[in-house]
Amino acid sequence: MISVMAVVLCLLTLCTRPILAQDTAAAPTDAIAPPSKLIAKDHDNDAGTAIDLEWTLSPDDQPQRKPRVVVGYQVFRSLADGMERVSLESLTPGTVKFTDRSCKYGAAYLYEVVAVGSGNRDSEPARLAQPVRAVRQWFDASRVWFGVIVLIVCGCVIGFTEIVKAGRGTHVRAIAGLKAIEEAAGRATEMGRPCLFVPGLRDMNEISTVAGINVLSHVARIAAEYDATIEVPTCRSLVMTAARETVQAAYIAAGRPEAFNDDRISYITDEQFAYVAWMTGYMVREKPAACFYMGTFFAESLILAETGNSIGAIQIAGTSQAAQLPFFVAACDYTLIGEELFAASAYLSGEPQQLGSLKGQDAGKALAAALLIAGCLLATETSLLPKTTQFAQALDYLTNSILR
Amino acid sequence: MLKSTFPWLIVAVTGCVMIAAFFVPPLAEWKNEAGAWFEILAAMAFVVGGANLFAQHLKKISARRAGWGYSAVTLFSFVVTLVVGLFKVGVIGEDPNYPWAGHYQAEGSALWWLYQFAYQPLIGTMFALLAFYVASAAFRAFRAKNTEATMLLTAAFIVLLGRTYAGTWLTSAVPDDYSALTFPGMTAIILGVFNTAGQRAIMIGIALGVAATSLKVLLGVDRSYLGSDGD
Amino acid sequence: MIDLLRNLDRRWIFLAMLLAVSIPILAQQSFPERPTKTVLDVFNYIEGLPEGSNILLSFDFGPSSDGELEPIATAVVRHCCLKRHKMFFMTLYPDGVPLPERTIKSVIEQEFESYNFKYGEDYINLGFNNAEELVIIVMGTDIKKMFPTDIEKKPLDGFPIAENITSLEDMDLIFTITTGYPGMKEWVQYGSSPLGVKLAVGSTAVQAPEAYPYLPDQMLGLLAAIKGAAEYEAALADKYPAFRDPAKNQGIKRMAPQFWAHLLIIGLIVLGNVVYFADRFQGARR
Amino acid sequence: MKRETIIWTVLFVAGGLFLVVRGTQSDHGLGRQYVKQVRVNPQSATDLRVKFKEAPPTDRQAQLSIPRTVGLWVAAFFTLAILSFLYRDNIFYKIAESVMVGVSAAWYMVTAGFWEAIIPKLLANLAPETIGSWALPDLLKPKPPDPKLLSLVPLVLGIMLLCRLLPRGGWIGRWPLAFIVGVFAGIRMIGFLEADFVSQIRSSIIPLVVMTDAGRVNLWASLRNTGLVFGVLACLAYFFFSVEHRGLVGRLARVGVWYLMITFGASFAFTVMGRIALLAGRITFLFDDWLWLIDPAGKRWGP
Repeated sequence: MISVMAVVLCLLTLCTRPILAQDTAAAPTDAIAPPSKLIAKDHDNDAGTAIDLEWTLSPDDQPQRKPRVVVGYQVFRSLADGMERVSLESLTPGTVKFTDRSCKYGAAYLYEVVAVGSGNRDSEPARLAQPVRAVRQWFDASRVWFGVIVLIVCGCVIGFTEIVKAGRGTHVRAIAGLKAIEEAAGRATEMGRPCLFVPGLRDMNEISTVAGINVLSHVARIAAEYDATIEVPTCRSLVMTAARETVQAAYIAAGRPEAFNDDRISYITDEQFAYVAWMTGYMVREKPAACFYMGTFFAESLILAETGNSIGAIQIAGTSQAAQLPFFVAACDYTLIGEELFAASAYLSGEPQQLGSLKGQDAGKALAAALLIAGCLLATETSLLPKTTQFAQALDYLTNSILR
Repeated sequence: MLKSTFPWLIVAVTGCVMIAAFFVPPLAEWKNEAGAWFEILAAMAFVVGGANLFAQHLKKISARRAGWGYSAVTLFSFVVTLVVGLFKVGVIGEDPNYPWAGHYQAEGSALWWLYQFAYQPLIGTMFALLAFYVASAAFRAFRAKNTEATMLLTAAFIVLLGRTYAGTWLTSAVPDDYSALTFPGMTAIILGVFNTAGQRAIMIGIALGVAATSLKVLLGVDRSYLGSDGD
Repeated sequence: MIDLLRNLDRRWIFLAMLLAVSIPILAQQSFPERPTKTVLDVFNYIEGLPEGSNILLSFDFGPSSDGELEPIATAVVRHCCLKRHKMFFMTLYPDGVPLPERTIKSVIEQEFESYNFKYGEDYINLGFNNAEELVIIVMGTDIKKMFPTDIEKKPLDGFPIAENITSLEDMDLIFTITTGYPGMKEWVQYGSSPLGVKLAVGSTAVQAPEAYPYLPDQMLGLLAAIKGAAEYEAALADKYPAFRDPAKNQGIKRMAPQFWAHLLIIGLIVLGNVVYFADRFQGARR
Repeated sequence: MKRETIIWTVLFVAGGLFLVVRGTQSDHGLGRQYVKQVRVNPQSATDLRVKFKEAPPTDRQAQLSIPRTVGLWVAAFFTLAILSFLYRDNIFYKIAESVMVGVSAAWYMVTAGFWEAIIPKLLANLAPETIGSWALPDLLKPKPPDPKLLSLVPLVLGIMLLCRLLPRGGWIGRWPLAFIVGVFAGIRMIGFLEADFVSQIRSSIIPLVVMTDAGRVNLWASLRNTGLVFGVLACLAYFFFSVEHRGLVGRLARVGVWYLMITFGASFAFTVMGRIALLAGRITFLFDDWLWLIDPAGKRWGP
């Protein structure tokens, strides 16, 4: 089928060419000069599915000539044997580059670029002399430096974990909100009221939800030890599944597996505000003594925190959503700001390998600060001494290669 | 072994493949495939959530626990929405040969009605409650108790004024050379310098927190979400 | 007096807020607007693009943020219509599916009826895909992989508008109207940042401060909520006098309740501090 | 009767009277919705089915739509029911809350779950011909695609997830959970480090002293840049976990907290704006679409 079409196409081209030629012969001044020097290269750092094309503009493609003689370029592609010729893309005048991202790996292609004139007059095509093949790279060389940064950050986390495990440098500063968790669970027990734990609005594909669930495991354990009830409404089925596993494991670890009740960890609805409506209703009716908000929160943060405030609950919040932090800061007793949420589980566990990861994070911040200071000094030098090219080069390498 | 250790192996292997996919172009495709799978998994998880919702409310109704009437309302609206949505009640498809091919939410269908006249006003109004809570929080929580609170308060004050006509009007007498001293000008400085610096530091911190937490997940240091080995 | 304020029932504050918003709406008041740089950057870019440029409009919000974002969508789609750009609508929010439809109906089909835009040629609604940011990641290399069909499940290849489109890089502008996740941040992370495609954002007010760090490298400009919409409407009215009609400028109109409610909140902050300092003063005297 | 009850009774009666008077005594009455009939396939000679489309009352073919008018009043009721929570928890709010939970949970199952994912992305991959001839006729054009057996993997994982519903063997549901957490731990680690860590450092690399084209120091821009870079460093210092906030670090961290507080203040103020817009939207709905007190967009015959 395709080959028949190709033959028809070829015939059509053969038929139309002479007519065009006659036209141009009749009015030679109207002929459009073709683009030239068409080069094709493999596109770097991909899976072998793209080819870069470059050419020199048609001499008739001049922006100052009005009306414009060349209104664009058209790229054609065929297999090395000339079959399966397809029109790829119409490009605007002045374009000298194009990346064909629809190649099949392993196939050899021929390309043509035609300058398109007004009234559908096309120039002769610029053709490729040799067929070109896309090559597959097994490593994305443009991401080497990024890989190094990933290795440094991960290496620091692992390295410091080992150091702390060996018993050195276990000191970390206190975070007020985390100390308050135990107190809050204790108060709930005294008052005979439940604790509410909200693991946020997002699914298990979000790391802050995972961090929230990790905190839940500690809160649930404290609650189990104090014999306080813990209620975990979720807005994703998968989070409910994970939360049930977590709380059950915490009850087992606290030695009270019989006290675990599945029904307390329930799925409400996926819809943000319906979920919130349920929770505010729950809060004013059941009046939990302690509310924990740990995970990703959006606009509902203030509804939750204000309702919690109006019923006099102790509230501890932690979120990675910078936009919601002001509301938690304004209406909750304690707020874990950004990174502190991810650190919370390590703090609460008190295990050396977890505390080590905190030191690793600190090393990452030190790296960020060092890069930032070095970069700013280079940028300042470049600004002060515009004639000294070494600084500009170093700055360029830092921003465009290392921090690409 | 199958209950806790094997799942962790799945975590470690899939996670490492995804990291590798970023650096190895031929693997990049896998990232897309895994994403498509997540989509399907999340869709199937709805059944787990829905079944839980159904069971919880049914239990409450049959035990005649306090507020069981509202549970009945929830259950009723849940089942009605589910039925009209799954059976495309009131949907008129373009092609009469394919009555099931119409859009599930075409104008005039039952699901469309529920969306338009129940879902949307309910959600929208719930969200609008925030306007009231913002006002009460402003009154109660924004007090100049210490330096930090004063900073928060002042910044909020300036931006509030700077983002309305009132701010423009109050400082309209300030000459253009000193535009930084107008409320919109100060708002721009707060946003451009202080807010940008704060946001960037928070973002850098969160990125590190995410990286460390992901790493702990991959290494199996913290796997409470997978439960314990005893079922 | 101070005693009264100290024990003020918050429901009085609620009532004050209700009145501050309702009365200007009933009175249909409005104030003049002047576009600021972040809005003008977007306006001038869309204005400067050649006719028929490809613009991806991603409505990444649900009905909950509709009150804030709908005027942005209307203003920008209007501008695209005036410039006869090719518009690709999509959404990453499951409950946002009807929203592009509504804007298409009210702006492209009704307001610009005389322009005779054709579905599939001048604009298309790709619909919804629930793979969240993966939609963006995959669209970076292959749009049709994420959206093989339009919203009615008709193959994209059958539409002329989709002929020259493979990846996000073929878009002259991505305009996302966003409220949270997935939205602005994901479009920056996986769209504009790695690919270098121009990205403009219409955001809810709460997201706006998060957007500033991305300006101007990773993001062309920003329309922040109603204020952004009002400024865009003002920019549009400056250039096209037909849009000075107040009935068309919902954003500008909605700024009046904003104005009074802001004053109320400022007043409440002041009042709260009066109570606080009065208490401290009394405490010091005792 | 308690004073509160009396006040509320009076308010309800007054509101009801207002609706009755406005509905019967004014020229145009209260909220109604109009539709007009259109052919489903205007070109077809055989397919004579019709459907209804929303139309402005000014349209000559417009006719009153009972279901949509009822819907409008239901929507108004729900709007007021939610607002009533501000006074206190009450029966109307509880009804609205219950409806909201039920409708939205089912809504997500139907749309994001069934019609948008399971049908087109799972079943259509596994059995394209069957699904095509049932609900997705365009899938069959020009010819049905080959089944993609790779989609069996998520199907199996999904079935494992459903094992949670069984009385025993629920632990098998941990496998798909592990798959999701693993995949996204990998993707997020790279994504956040690239876009938030590296990119934000790069964006913050700016000259601390800015020169004008004339070779003079631009004091204003220099101050801005220095303030910005210093702020980032100070806030980073605040986040350090392993160093006690004392001495130099302590002072730096304190400045960092100030920066953070200003950031939060600005965010708060910004948000105020958005929240008011939302309320304005709902109130406009009540005044405009329901009570027909105002007509800002000129879509009817005016107030």
